[in-house]
Amino acid sequence: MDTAAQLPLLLGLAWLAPLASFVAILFFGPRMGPHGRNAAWVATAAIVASLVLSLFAAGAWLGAHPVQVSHHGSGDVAAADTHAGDHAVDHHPVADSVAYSGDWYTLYRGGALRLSIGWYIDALTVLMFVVVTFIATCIHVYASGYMHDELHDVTDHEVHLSGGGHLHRPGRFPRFFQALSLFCFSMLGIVIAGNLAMVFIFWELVGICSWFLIGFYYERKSASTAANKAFIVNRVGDFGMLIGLMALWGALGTLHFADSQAIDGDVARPGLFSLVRPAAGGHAIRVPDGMVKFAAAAEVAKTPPAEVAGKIEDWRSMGLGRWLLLIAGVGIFCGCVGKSAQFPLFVWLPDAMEGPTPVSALVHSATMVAAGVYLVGRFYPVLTPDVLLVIAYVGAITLFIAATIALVATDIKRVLAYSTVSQLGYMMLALGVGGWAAGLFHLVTHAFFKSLLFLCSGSVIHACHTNDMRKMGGLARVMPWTAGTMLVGCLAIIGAGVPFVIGLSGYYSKDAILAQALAFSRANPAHSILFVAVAGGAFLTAFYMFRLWFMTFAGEPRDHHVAEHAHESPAVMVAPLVVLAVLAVVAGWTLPGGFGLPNLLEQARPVGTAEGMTGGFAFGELVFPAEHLSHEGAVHVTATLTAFATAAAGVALAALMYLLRIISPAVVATIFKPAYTFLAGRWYFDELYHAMFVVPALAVANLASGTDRGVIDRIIDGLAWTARQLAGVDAWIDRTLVDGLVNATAAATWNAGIELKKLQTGHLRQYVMFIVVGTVALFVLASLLFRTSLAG
Amino acid sequence: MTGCVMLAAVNFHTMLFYLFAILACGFAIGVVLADNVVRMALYLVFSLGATAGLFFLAGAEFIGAMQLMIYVGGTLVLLVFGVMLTAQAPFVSIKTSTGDRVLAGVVAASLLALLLQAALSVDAWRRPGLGEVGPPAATPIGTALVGIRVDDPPGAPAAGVRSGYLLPFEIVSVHLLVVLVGAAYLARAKRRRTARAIEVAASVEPAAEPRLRSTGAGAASALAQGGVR
Amino acid sequence: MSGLGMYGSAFPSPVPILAMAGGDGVSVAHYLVVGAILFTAGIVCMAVKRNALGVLMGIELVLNGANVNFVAFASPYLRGQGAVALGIDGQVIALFVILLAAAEAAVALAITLNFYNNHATVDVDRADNLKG
Amino acid sequence: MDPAASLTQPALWPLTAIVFLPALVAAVLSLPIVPRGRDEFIRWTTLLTTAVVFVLSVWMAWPQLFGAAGPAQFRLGEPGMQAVVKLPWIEAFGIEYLLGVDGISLPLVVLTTFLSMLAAAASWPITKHVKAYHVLFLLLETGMLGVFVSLDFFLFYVFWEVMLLPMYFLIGIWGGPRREYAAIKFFLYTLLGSVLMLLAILMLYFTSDLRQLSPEQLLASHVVSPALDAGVQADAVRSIKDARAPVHTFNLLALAQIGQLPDSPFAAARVWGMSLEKWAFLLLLVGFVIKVPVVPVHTWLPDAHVEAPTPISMILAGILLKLGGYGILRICYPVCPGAGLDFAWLVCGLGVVSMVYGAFAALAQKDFKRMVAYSSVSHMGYVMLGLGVWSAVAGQEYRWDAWAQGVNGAMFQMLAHGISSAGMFFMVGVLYDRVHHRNLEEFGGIFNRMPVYSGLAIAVFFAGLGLPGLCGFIGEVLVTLSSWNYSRVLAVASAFTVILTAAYILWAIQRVYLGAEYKGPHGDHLTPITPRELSIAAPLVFLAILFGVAPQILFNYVTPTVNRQVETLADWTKRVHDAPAAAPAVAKVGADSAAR
Repeated sequence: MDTAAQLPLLLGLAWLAPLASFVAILFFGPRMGPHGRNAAWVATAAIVASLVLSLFAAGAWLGAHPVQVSHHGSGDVAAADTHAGDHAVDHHPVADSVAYSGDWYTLYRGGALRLSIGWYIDALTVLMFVVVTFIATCIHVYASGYMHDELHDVTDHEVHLSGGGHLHRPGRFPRFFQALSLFCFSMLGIVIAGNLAMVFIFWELVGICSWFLIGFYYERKSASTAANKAFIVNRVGDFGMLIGLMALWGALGTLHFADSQAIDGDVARPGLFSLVRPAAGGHAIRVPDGMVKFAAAAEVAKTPPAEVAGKIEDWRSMGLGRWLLLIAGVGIFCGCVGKSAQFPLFVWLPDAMEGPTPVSALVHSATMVAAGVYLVGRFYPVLTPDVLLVIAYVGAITLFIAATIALVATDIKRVLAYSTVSQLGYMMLALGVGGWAAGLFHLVTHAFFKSLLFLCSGSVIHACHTNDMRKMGGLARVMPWTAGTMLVGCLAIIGAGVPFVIGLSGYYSKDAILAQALAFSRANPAHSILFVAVAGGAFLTAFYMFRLWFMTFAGEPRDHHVAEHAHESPAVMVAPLVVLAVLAVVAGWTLPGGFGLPNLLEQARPVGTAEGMTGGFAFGELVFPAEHLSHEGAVHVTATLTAFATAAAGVALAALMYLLRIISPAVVATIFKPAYTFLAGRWYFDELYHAMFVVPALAVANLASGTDRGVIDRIIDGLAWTARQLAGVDAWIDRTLVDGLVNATAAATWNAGIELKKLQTGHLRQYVMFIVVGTVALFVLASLLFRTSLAG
Repeated sequence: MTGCVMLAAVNFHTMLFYLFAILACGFAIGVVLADNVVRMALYLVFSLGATAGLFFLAGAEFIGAMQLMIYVGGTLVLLVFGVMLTAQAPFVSIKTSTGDRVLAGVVAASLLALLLQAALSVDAWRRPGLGEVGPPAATPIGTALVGIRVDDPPGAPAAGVRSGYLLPFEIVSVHLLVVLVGAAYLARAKRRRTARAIEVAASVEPAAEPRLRSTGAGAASALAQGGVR
Repeated sequence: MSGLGMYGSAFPSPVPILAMAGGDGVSVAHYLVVGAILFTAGIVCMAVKRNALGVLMGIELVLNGANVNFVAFASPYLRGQGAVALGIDGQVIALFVILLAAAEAAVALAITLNFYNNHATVDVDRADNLKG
Repeated sequence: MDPAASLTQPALWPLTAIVFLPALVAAVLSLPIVPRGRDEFIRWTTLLTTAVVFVLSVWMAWPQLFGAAGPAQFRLGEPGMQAVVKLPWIEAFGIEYLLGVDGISLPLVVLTTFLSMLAAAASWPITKHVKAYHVLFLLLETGMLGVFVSLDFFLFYVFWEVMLLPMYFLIGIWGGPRREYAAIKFFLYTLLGSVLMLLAILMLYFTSDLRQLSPEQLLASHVVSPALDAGVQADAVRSIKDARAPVHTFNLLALAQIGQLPDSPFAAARVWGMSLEKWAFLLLLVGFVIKVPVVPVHTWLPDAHVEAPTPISMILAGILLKLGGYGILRICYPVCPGAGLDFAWLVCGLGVVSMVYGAFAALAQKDFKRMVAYSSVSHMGYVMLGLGVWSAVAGQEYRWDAWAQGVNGAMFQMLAHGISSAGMFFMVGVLYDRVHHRNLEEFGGIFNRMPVYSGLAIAVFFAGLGLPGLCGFIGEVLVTLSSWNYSRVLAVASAFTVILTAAYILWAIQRVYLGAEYKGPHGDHLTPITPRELSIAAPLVFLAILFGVAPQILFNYVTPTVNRQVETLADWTKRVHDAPAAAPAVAKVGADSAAR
């Protein structure tokens, strides 16, 4: 079986295995052992199967496409140099970025339009499969320990019933794994998706899984509200995404990434990538014909059909359609903003920590929220310079805001949540400044260390039964494994390492981002703020991560009640920590021989993005330096040193404040009270949105409802009332005039009868008189009138 | 001059006619003027008898005979019986008010004027006839009554299409029978109410009358309400 | 009316009725005059008599007056030359009338007796039960 | 047509049985031989009848399930009218008993029979005047089915009215506290629509002239039955062509053919300065959109729904609302294509306004059922939008596939909404039967009390939310995607609705199902779902998932017909509407025909 046929099969099975688990647990969950204990095994088995299949797929991939030694390895400056030379002539041979695509089945087909479920598999897909299934496996194992409370009846201390006391409910262990399986299925669906429509489908599905998981403790109002908030805010992003989809679909008639094969009697059609970056133009980005025609509809209408094709170039050069492409890119990015919790839609992610900690680790740090980044990476060929700049700035703003909030957060999971937001901002920024590989590299490494951090925090919460860091402290003694692995995570996230020698995974990915940001800033001095943001973000990251670690594990216990009950977590929870810690260390390494994530990613690099890009019309001329250039000495060294310096500074400051307590945090907070309050209030985004969107929306809703009742119904009722009044008038006319006339006639007849009755005297003699008089009168009348003789 | 004319015109037939005419008219007026019912009956007999004479003069001997037999002989006997049966003192003569009489007189006068005018307005009617009395007409009448016409009916279209009076005759016969039966039924002796009983009934009756009236008024008001509804 | 005027101018006479009847024998008109008088007398009789039997007698008079007319029209002797008499048709009708009068008299008498039995009177003015 | 031959039409008895069996049973039930007290018997009879009708319709739609396909059964993939039944009815006016199904009507017929069956099963809690209720219910089913299968405009109208009256009584007698108000409102609204529709029917009838059609068109539109011998056909065609006076028709197919002629008499005739085509279109549109309903003629819907008993709400939302969309698709556009093109903005605009307005209004509701009712307004807005973009023309490119996508999406949305809204109303009804209130603020914690029910309910509500994998998604996304080519503003507005939809549905779910404890009265009545209720809810959920995962099941039926109709009309646009050279000629011919 060749790779093209093998990979969809393997990955497809890997994708569907969690679905099978979901269905099984849905129907048989409560019957799986006591309290559904075995549901964990079913789900874990499924995800392990996925992992194994993904690994097989990875093996098949690597067998067919071995990672080349001399690519732009992150640490290999010389190799990058030598490679840079031949780039001018070498237009990246097709083999360089292999992708397999195809459709499994069609949802809708009408004419040339087709919506289908299909696959698009390249190195990135395979990598993401491995990463997602691996982390998911770890978290499944972890969760089977963490969620053991749900195996028996639970008393939820956070829910206060109206009658006093706390909620007592049966556990729902299977339901957790059911949702987790569905989530894995959906997430893998996004990864394998062969077209944007399928992405959108699974996009929504992960959203609803997230809703289920955040709202797992749905008895808590905060949890269900957070779940709703997450979904609705995501829908705001999807609103933009839909617009992007419409812009693409309306103009191009396809949402497939790659060219589609001729199936079902349908002809082969170019996909989005080759439409936007046609091979004929050296894979340079340009506005596709469809969009040009769409934008030039007025012109097209005036042009004879035969001449349209010839004029497209003219219209393109006039800039027609580029706005459409911009809208498409920004629209799709809006979806990513929602899903990846970027500014301005990041408000849902901290609240999403209402879910169980394994969920936070898997869904809200490592995978689902990374889906936005993944999609930007996947969709990268279609993004124009302007869109990339938007992405970069959104990322920068996000990373700064989130990091500042994380500085003052005291809930251990919220710190990590804001850290996640911030790191996602990093990735977005990296992608936005042209660092395709850097951004996705960071996505992978971040997935490892962030899930590790979350699991560690879960371990801590599990031990302390509180999220509040102010009640912790000194836990390193009772929880050495947790403390150690968490330290590894913290070091990884701040990008610790020995400059130019070796480092944790974060060291490599963050370095790459800094380097690219620096290169971009140098190429576009107007946007050098981006590099400042990255560097400052690195400092802040280091500070708040070590603030967290010091507050939690170092020093003396602040709350003895908490400290006394603290204990190391069971092995089933610690084992995943260790595994993830190892990966958090080594994930960034490039083995001798070139095998490593960066080079693997390079295989998936979209054609045409390696050379860098210039262009842009909305925000001025932009220059995106080729990513491999950032590995050149000048940039690289500066970036690495900056990263090291900022991280070190951050750690040092944290140590001064929280470990050595030379600087009192309280004093600092007092000095910068307005700033502190502002940050502790999380920049008041929730309040702002509530006032800006929720309140007006409800007001409009009430207005609409009120219009129905107060205006439309009143008009209708008024009409009905008018009709009734008219009917009343009519009835009055009937009664008084018509009936009156009738009655008057009747009365007249009656009265006449009464009067004539008097003639009916009953006196025979009078009757005789009447007869005679009548006869005489008749004769007289007849003779008068007819003037004839009476007889004859 | 006038007297001469009259005298010249007088012959036996004419004289008899005038005699009977005056008798008939006179006794008829007598019936009108008489107050006593017995006298009225007597005058009526005379009047009818005189009329029978007129019939004879007109050549309708059979009718005249019938007039005498049936009317004078039958009907009046009946009337006289009636007079006798009811001829208790208060009822023998019931006075009519003068006003009624005057009114009746005026009306009757106008009616008479009308009739006379009609009788005299046709020229042909004033032409005297042959003045001869033909053979008795009893035979043709008799045959006509059994369906055979031996005379020439006026305006008969052709010989052979002659219809008699068999059917009317039969109808009249049956009619008479029915009448007799009916008369017998009506006049049969029922529970005889005394004057006392009648007084009681009369005192009760007014009580019933208002009820009837009110029912009528009720119906009227119901009708009016129905109209309103 | 016109006939009357015309005739009056042709035959001036101080006794109009006799003059109208003509001098040369009895004509239909004479009989008609008698019938009219009888008829009118009957009518007046019906109109003024309060005694039910008197009314009945008035009816007889009326019928009789009518009969006179029928007989007169039936008689071929009373008509002028060329005039067509009713012949026995008139006589037969008169006969029927007589019969009817007899029947009517019988029934009327029965009614009267009944009335008398019920009301102890024969005063038709008391017979106002059918008053409207 | 030879009467003997006409009675042997293969589809005569199946189609007639589908339509009239309920009425027949209703007639029998209404006889005094059925004692009034035997409620169980009446209920079972009704359920059995609806089930038989459902099986019959499935037999027609899915012959493979029953073995080889007969001539009366539906042949998948053929776009044209199938199983046509043609009998003369009122010959003086050319009114016929003309029935038939195609890819547009057949799925709706099956939906109707299916939902009627479920609604009959959901009628068990009805205890008042059981006999009368079921008689009216069956009559209602006949009316609905008749509307979907009749191809004669007059017959269509008759069924349309037949449907109206039982509904009035079903709401007005078995409804809630304000039932009379709601019933009269419903009746007046729809009656207004009916009257306008009748006006349009007569306008079209008296303007139509069959002589303008070619023999092929006469055959295609079943004016002359294609089943006849060639000779008889020729005679029939000749008798029409040789007629001295215009030959009017109520035949919908023929009216569509006439309406699409280059010298369409509808377009030529003018009434008060506007073409008769436009008048007819507007009148019909008003009649249909009242049924859909769209803002601002929608206010009967919340009241009717809130007051109607649960099964009637299911029918009302699941089927009755579809009649409007069906009418627009089947009648408005094919018969009055020019007006459809000119008034596309109106249809689309009404659709989008309904979507947004309905969603906002749903957000504000405190009454559970009222919220669901407003969600229907919002969802049916998608149908209107999808039908409206039909007329979109991009430049000189007649991209019929983009239009077809909208129409297919609208059709799918109708069917999906039939499933999901019926399900939603049923789910509300299940709660109402237990606690006798619908105040959203007084629920909560139902999930813990009734887990199976809540799971199904949430699935159904998610289908309404348009979640992928459930039936609501496909229609919405197809319609939304297709709207971009027509109007960017409307497209954005329609995309915006997804936020509101999520908001009001999730908020409702949170308030009703989630939470710690039940806040309202009669909490002890919250018993788990009964097997009867489960047997109603489960098929709905199953179908919601099935159609969401495998929409082709429906598209296999819908797409061929819709695509051909759209292609025809796209061709019409190119050929007639936008042909600049032909325009004066058309006007001239039109004037001539009008003069004739």
